[in-house]
Amino acid sequence: MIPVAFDYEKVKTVEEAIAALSGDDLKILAGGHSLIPAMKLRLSRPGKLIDIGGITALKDIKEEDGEIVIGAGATHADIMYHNLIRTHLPFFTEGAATIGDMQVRNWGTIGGSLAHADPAADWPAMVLAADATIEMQGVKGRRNIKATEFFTGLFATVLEPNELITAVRIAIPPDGTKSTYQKFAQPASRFALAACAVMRFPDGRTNIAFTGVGDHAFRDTGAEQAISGKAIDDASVEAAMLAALQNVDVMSDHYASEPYRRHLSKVYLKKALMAVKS
Amino acid sequence: MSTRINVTVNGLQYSHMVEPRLLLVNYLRDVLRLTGTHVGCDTSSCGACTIHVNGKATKCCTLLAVQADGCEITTIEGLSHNGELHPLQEGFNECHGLQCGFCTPGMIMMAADLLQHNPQPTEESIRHALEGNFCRCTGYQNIVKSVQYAAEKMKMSEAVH
Amino acid sequence: MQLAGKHVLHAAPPKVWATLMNKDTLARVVPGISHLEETGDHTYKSTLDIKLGPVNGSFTGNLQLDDLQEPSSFTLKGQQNSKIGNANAAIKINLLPVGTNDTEIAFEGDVKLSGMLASLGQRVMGGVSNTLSKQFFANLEKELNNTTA
Amino acid sequence: MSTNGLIGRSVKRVEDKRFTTGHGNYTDDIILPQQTYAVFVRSQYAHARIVRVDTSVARAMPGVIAIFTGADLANVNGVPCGWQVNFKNGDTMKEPKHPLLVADKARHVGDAIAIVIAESKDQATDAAEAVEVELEELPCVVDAYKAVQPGAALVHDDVPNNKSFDWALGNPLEEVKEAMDKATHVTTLEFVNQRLVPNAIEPRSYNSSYDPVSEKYTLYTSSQNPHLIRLLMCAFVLGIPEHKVRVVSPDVGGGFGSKIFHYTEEALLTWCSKQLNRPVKWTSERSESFLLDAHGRDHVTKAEMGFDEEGKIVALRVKTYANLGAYLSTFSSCIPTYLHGTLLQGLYTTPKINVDVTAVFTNTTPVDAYRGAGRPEATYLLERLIDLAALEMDVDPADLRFRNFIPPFDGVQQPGYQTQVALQYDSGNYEGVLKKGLEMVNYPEVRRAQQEAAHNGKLVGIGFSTYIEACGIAPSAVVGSLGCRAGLFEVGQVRVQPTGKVSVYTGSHSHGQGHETTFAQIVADKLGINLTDVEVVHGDSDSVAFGMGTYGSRSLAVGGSAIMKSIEKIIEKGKKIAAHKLEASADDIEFASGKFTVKGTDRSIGFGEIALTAYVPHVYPKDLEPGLDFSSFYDPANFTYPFGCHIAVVEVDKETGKVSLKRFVAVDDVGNVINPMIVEGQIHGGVVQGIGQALFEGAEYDENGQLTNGSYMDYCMPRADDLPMFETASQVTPCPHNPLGVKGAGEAGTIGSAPAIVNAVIDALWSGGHKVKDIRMPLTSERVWRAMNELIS
Repeated sequence: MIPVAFDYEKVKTVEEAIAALSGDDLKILAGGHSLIPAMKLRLSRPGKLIDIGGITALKDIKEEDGEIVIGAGATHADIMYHNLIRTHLPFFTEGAATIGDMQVRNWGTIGGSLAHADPAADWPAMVLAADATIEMQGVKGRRNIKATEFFTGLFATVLEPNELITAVRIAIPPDGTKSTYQKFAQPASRFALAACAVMRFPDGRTNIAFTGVGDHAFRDTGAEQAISGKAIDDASVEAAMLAALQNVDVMSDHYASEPYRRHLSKVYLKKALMAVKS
Repeated sequence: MSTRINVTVNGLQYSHMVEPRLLLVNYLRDVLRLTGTHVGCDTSSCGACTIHVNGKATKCCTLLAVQADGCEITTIEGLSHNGELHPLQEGFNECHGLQCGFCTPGMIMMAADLLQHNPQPTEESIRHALEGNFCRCTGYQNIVKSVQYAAEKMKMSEAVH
Repeated sequence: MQLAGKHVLHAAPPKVWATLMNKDTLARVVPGISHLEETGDHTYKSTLDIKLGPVNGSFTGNLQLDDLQEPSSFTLKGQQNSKIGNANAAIKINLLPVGTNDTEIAFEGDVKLSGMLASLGQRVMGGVSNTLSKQFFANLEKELNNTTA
Repeated sequence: MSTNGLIGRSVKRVEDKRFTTGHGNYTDDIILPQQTYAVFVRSQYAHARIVRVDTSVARAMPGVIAIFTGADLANVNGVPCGWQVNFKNGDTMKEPKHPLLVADKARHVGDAIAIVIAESKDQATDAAEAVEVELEELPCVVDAYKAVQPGAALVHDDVPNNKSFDWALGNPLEEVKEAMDKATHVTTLEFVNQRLVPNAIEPRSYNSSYDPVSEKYTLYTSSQNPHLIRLLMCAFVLGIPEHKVRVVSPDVGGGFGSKIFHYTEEALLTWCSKQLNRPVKWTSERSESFLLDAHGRDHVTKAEMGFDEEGKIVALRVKTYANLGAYLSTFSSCIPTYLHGTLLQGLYTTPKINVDVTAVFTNTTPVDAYRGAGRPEATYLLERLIDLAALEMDVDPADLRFRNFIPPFDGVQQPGYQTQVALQYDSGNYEGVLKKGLEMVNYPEVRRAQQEAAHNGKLVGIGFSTYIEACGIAPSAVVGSLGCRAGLFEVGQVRVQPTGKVSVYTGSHSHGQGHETTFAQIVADKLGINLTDVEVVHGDSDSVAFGMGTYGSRSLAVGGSAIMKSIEKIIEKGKKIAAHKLEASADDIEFASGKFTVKGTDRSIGFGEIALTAYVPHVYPKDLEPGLDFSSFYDPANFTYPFGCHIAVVEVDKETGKVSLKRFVAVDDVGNVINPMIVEGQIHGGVVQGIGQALFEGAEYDENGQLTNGSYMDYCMPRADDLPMFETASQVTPCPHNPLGVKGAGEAGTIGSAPAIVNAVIDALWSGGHKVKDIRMPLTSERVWRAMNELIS
C-alpha cells in the first residue's frame, strides 16, 4: 500500500504551522493514525502534508487557572498515563485505554482525533461529557469554542481549513464529581458501536454524551434533563433511557442495525449511569 | 521531492534521502534490509510491523519514514544484546509461543513495550496489551504464557542484580 | 445500500420541480458538483468532488432524470466512477403537496457501491449518504429561498 | 526399533530462533538482482464485460517496464482443478477455464484484468491506477441456492444453471426416507455454514525469475506444497519442462489451506519473468487477500435426523448447496463432496444416511479448503442436530450421544468400522473422550450453575461437539478412484552423512507446524542420535526429490511414515555393514540406542562408525553399495481418523446479546503423539479458528457481489483478549495402519470447536425460555439479541 506522492513540510511551532497552512490541497499530519491508513488505501490524496508532530509545545498536559489543559499533540497514551488526568478526569484514563490498541495509542493524538471527527471515535464523547473547550489557532488568531459547538456532522467540525486545534481545556471538576466511559466496541475495528460518556457533578448535574450512534458525537440533552438533579435509581435511569436519542438519526451497519444500535445505546447509558451512582 | 532523514536503528546511525510517501516499514525492510519487521495488513490492524520508536511500540506501517527523522528505533533484530536472547525471545521458544513465526517479531516487540510499563502483568493485562497483534496460528494461549515466562525471568534477574 | 427519507420544503411542487429540472440550479443543489454538462434531455455529464474527513474522491460519470411525471415524481439515476470505487444510484423522488405552499419530498432508492468504497466504506456509508442528502436538502432550500427573494 | 526417548517429549522447537530474532526468510523478504515489481489492475465489479483496456498512459509512466492484459495471454492455459467429480448421471463436472488474466469478462470482484510491472512498487502502483478500464456491469449471482434457480445470471455462459456438478453418497434415498418415516422424532435444521476468509497473517507472495543461459525458472512462493505447484504449473498451465523449474517455498507465514492451491499469479509471474528476462515479484495487499485467497465453507444446508423412541438415530438426510465461487480452485470440487459427505456418519451408528450436494458457480471469490475443509461442515451439521434433538426431546445431550456412539474398536483385534458413507474408520474410543470431557468440565456442577444463573436472570449454556475427521489425506488408490488427479503419497529421504550427522528431506512443507523439530525427533529417536545431529530440509523442489505438501493433517501420518520407511532401510543396511565389520550374520545384528550389536554378545559398533564405513568403504562387503542414503515413497492404506470431544461453556448477556466464552474444554485423540507441546499448540490454534467461525468471522457479500467486510476493520479476527485459557487433554488410540501410530492434529481443533460454541449459546437461550433452533454464524451480539427478542415477544 503506497500513498499517492505528496509534498511534506515539518514545522516546529504553531506559528510555522499556520503559515504553512495555505492552499487547499493540504492536510495536517499529527499522529497520522487516521490519515495515513486512508492515504495508503488512496482514499485520501492530499498534495501536501504539514507535519505538526514536532511541535513540542502542543504535547503538554498541565493545570492552568483551574483548568486541565491537554495539548492537542498529546497522544492517547500520554493522557492515559498522566497523573493529573487520572486525578481529575478518571474517565479519560479509562476511555483512553479503549482507543485502538497500544501501538495506536502511542501515536494517535487527541487533537487529531477531534479534528478527524470520526462518528465512532472515543474522544468526542468524552470531551463533550466533560464540557470541554476546544482551543484553535489560525491566521485570524486564537479562538475557543465549546465542544458542544464543535462537531457539526460526519467527519465535520467548525475547524477552518487553515486552522489547527491547539488544546483541549476542561474546568477541573469539583470534588465528588464522578465520570465514566462505557463502550460497546465494534468487534473488528474496536471503534464504538455505541458508547456513552457521563460526568455527574456533586450537585446532580449530569452531562451525557454518545458516540458511535449518530453521524457525529453529541450531548443528549433529553437524557440529561431526565436525570439531572435526581437521584440515580431504577426509575430515573428508566426515564433517562426513555428520553435519550430523541431526534437522532441512528446509524446502521452490519454489526448493528438502527434498532439494535438504539437499544445498545440505551443499555450503555444505563451502565454509565449506574457507574456514576454514588 | 526527497527529504533527508537521520535515524538510529538498533544502535547504528543512518542517513538517507527518502520520498515523503515512503512508509517507515518499507524503509526498514527495503532500504535497510531489516526484514524481521513484517507487513500483514493495510489498515494498521494486525501489528506484524510493530517496532519501537523512541522506546514506544509503534505500527511502522502507519508511520512515514520522514516522521521518524531524528528518532531512535529498535526492531526485532536489535532486541537481543551480545548474542544473548531477550527473555521474551527465550520465552516464546520455551512456551511454544509461535508457529509460523510471521506475527512473532511484532508480538515480541509489543510484549517488550508492555513489560517496560508493567513488569508483572496479569493474564488479563497481557491479553489487553496484545489486542493490536493478530496471530492466526497459536490461539494466543502460549503467547500469553511466553510473556508470563519472560516477566518471571526478568524479575528473577532483577533480584540477582 | 438502501436510501430513504423525507423532507418538507417551503415551496409548492411546481416550483421545486422547476428548480430540479434546471441545469444551473441542479448543479448548485447536488452536493459536490464541480462540473455539469448537458448531454441530452435531462441527461448530464458530471464531475463531483466529495470531501468527507480524510476521504476525498473525484467522481465522474452521468446523471440522469428519468420517468418524469411533472410535477409529482421522477427518478434520479447516476453512474459515478472514481479511483476509489464506483457508485451507481437509482433514486425515486416523489413530490407531494403539503398544505397550500409546501412540498414533501420523499426519496427512496438504492446505491450500488463497488471497489474500495464497498469493501472498506461500510462503516460510514450510511452516515455519508445521510450527510449528502442533508446537504442536498439544505442546498435546495437555499436555492428555493433565493428564487423567492 | 531403537529409541532414546525423544518421541513423546515436548522438545522445544529448533526453528524458533530464526523467527524470534527476525531472521525468518519469507518470500517478500527476498529481493533478487534486477528485481521488478508487479501490481494488478482488478475488476471492481462481480460480473462485468470488459469493453476496453487502455494501457497507453500507464505504459508511458516512469519506471514502467511492461503491462500485459488478457489479450496477451490468449494462448496460455488457465490454472487447473486437481480433483474431478462427476455428475450423478456420470457426466464430467463443468470446469470452465480459470485464466491468468481475464480477457472477456470478470467473474468476481478482484478478477485480474492487467498486470503492471515496473522498476519499483511505487511506480507499478501509480501506473496501475492509470490503466483505463471500461467495464459493462452484468447481473450477478452471489448465493449458491439462488444461483441454480431458473433465470439466474450465468457466471460462465456455457455452464447451465451455474451447476458445476451434483453428487450424492450413502444409502439409496428411498431407504433413508423409509427409515425417517418410522422415526418417532425428527429434528430438522436449515442453516448456513458461512463463508470464511482464511487470513494467514503473511499475505501471499511470489517472486519468479528466469535464467536465459540455463533456461531455468526459479519461483519463490508462499505455498504449502512447492512440488505440486511445480507439477500443476508446468504440466497444465505453461507447458514448460519440469526439470527446468525450481520452486522454493521458504518460510511461509501460515497457510490453513489457503496456500495449498495453485494461484494464477504464480503462473503469470513465471510467464512474465521469461518475457522480461528479469525477476518479477508480487506480494498481495491484505485487501487483495480478502478478495483473492480462496475462501472456505459457504454451504446452504437442510438436514434431518430421525430418532426412535430410545433416542437412537435411525436416519440422516442432508441436502447441501455448496458455493464454489467463480472458478474451480485446485481442490474445490472435493471439499463439499469427498471431505464432507463421507464424514456424515460421525461417531454414531446411524444405519441410513443420504447426502446430496449441488456445487454451484457464483460471482464470488473461489472457495476451497480452509482448515478442516469439508469436515467442519459435516461436524457442524451432525453436532448441531444432535444437540438440538436433545433439547427438543428433553434428553441430556451427553446421554443422547452415549446412546448412539460406535463402540470402541482398536482396528487390530476388532476390525475397522465401515460407515454408510464409504469410509472405514481405523480405530476409535468415542465414549472415552466424552467421558473425559464431562469429568474435566465437571458436568453436574455446570448444570447446577446454569440453573442457578437462570434463576438469577442470567443465561449460561453448555454445548458439546464430539467429532471425527478423516485426515492424513492419502491413499493414492482411494483418492484416485474418487477423482483426484494426483497421487497422494509422500516422500522422505534420510541421508546419513559420513560423520554420522543426518539430513532429512521431506516433501511435507512446514509453515508453522514444527516439522523441523518433530521429524528430527523421529529420526534422532529411531537412530539413537542427538537431536542436534539431524537437519530437516523442506520446501525446495531442487533439494527434495518430490512431495505432495502439507494439508489435511497429513504431514506426520504420511510424510513422517515415509521418513520412517527410510530409517528402516538405513538400519537394515547398517546391520549389513555392522555384520561385515563384526564378522557376524546380519540376522544376528540388533540395533538399539545408536549401537549395532551382535545378539547375546557385547560386541557392538556405533552408528557413527557405520556411517563412516559406508562412505569410506575400505573394508566393506562386496555385495553392498557404499553410502547410507535412502529415499522412500509412502502411500498409506487408509486415511486416519482423529476424533475428540469439545465442550464450551458460555454466558449470554441478556441485554446486549453478547456471548462470552467462559470455558473451553478439548479432549482430542490424535493417535500417538510425537511432541505433545506441538500437538497442543495445533489444538489451540485450531480451536480459535473454530471459535472465530462461531462468534466472529464471516465474509459478507452484498447482492451485487461486493465483499462488504474486506478488511480487518470489518472482518473480525479473534484477538488475545477475546479468549479464555483452554483446558485441553488427550486420549491416545493409535492408528493401526501407519508405523508411527499417528493420526494428525492440524485440523482437529477447528473441526470440533464451532458447533460446541453454537450449541452452548442455543442451550443458554433455551435455559431462559427462548426456544431458538438456530442462529446464523457468526453469532454477533445483534443476531443473538434478535433471536432472544423475536421469539420472546
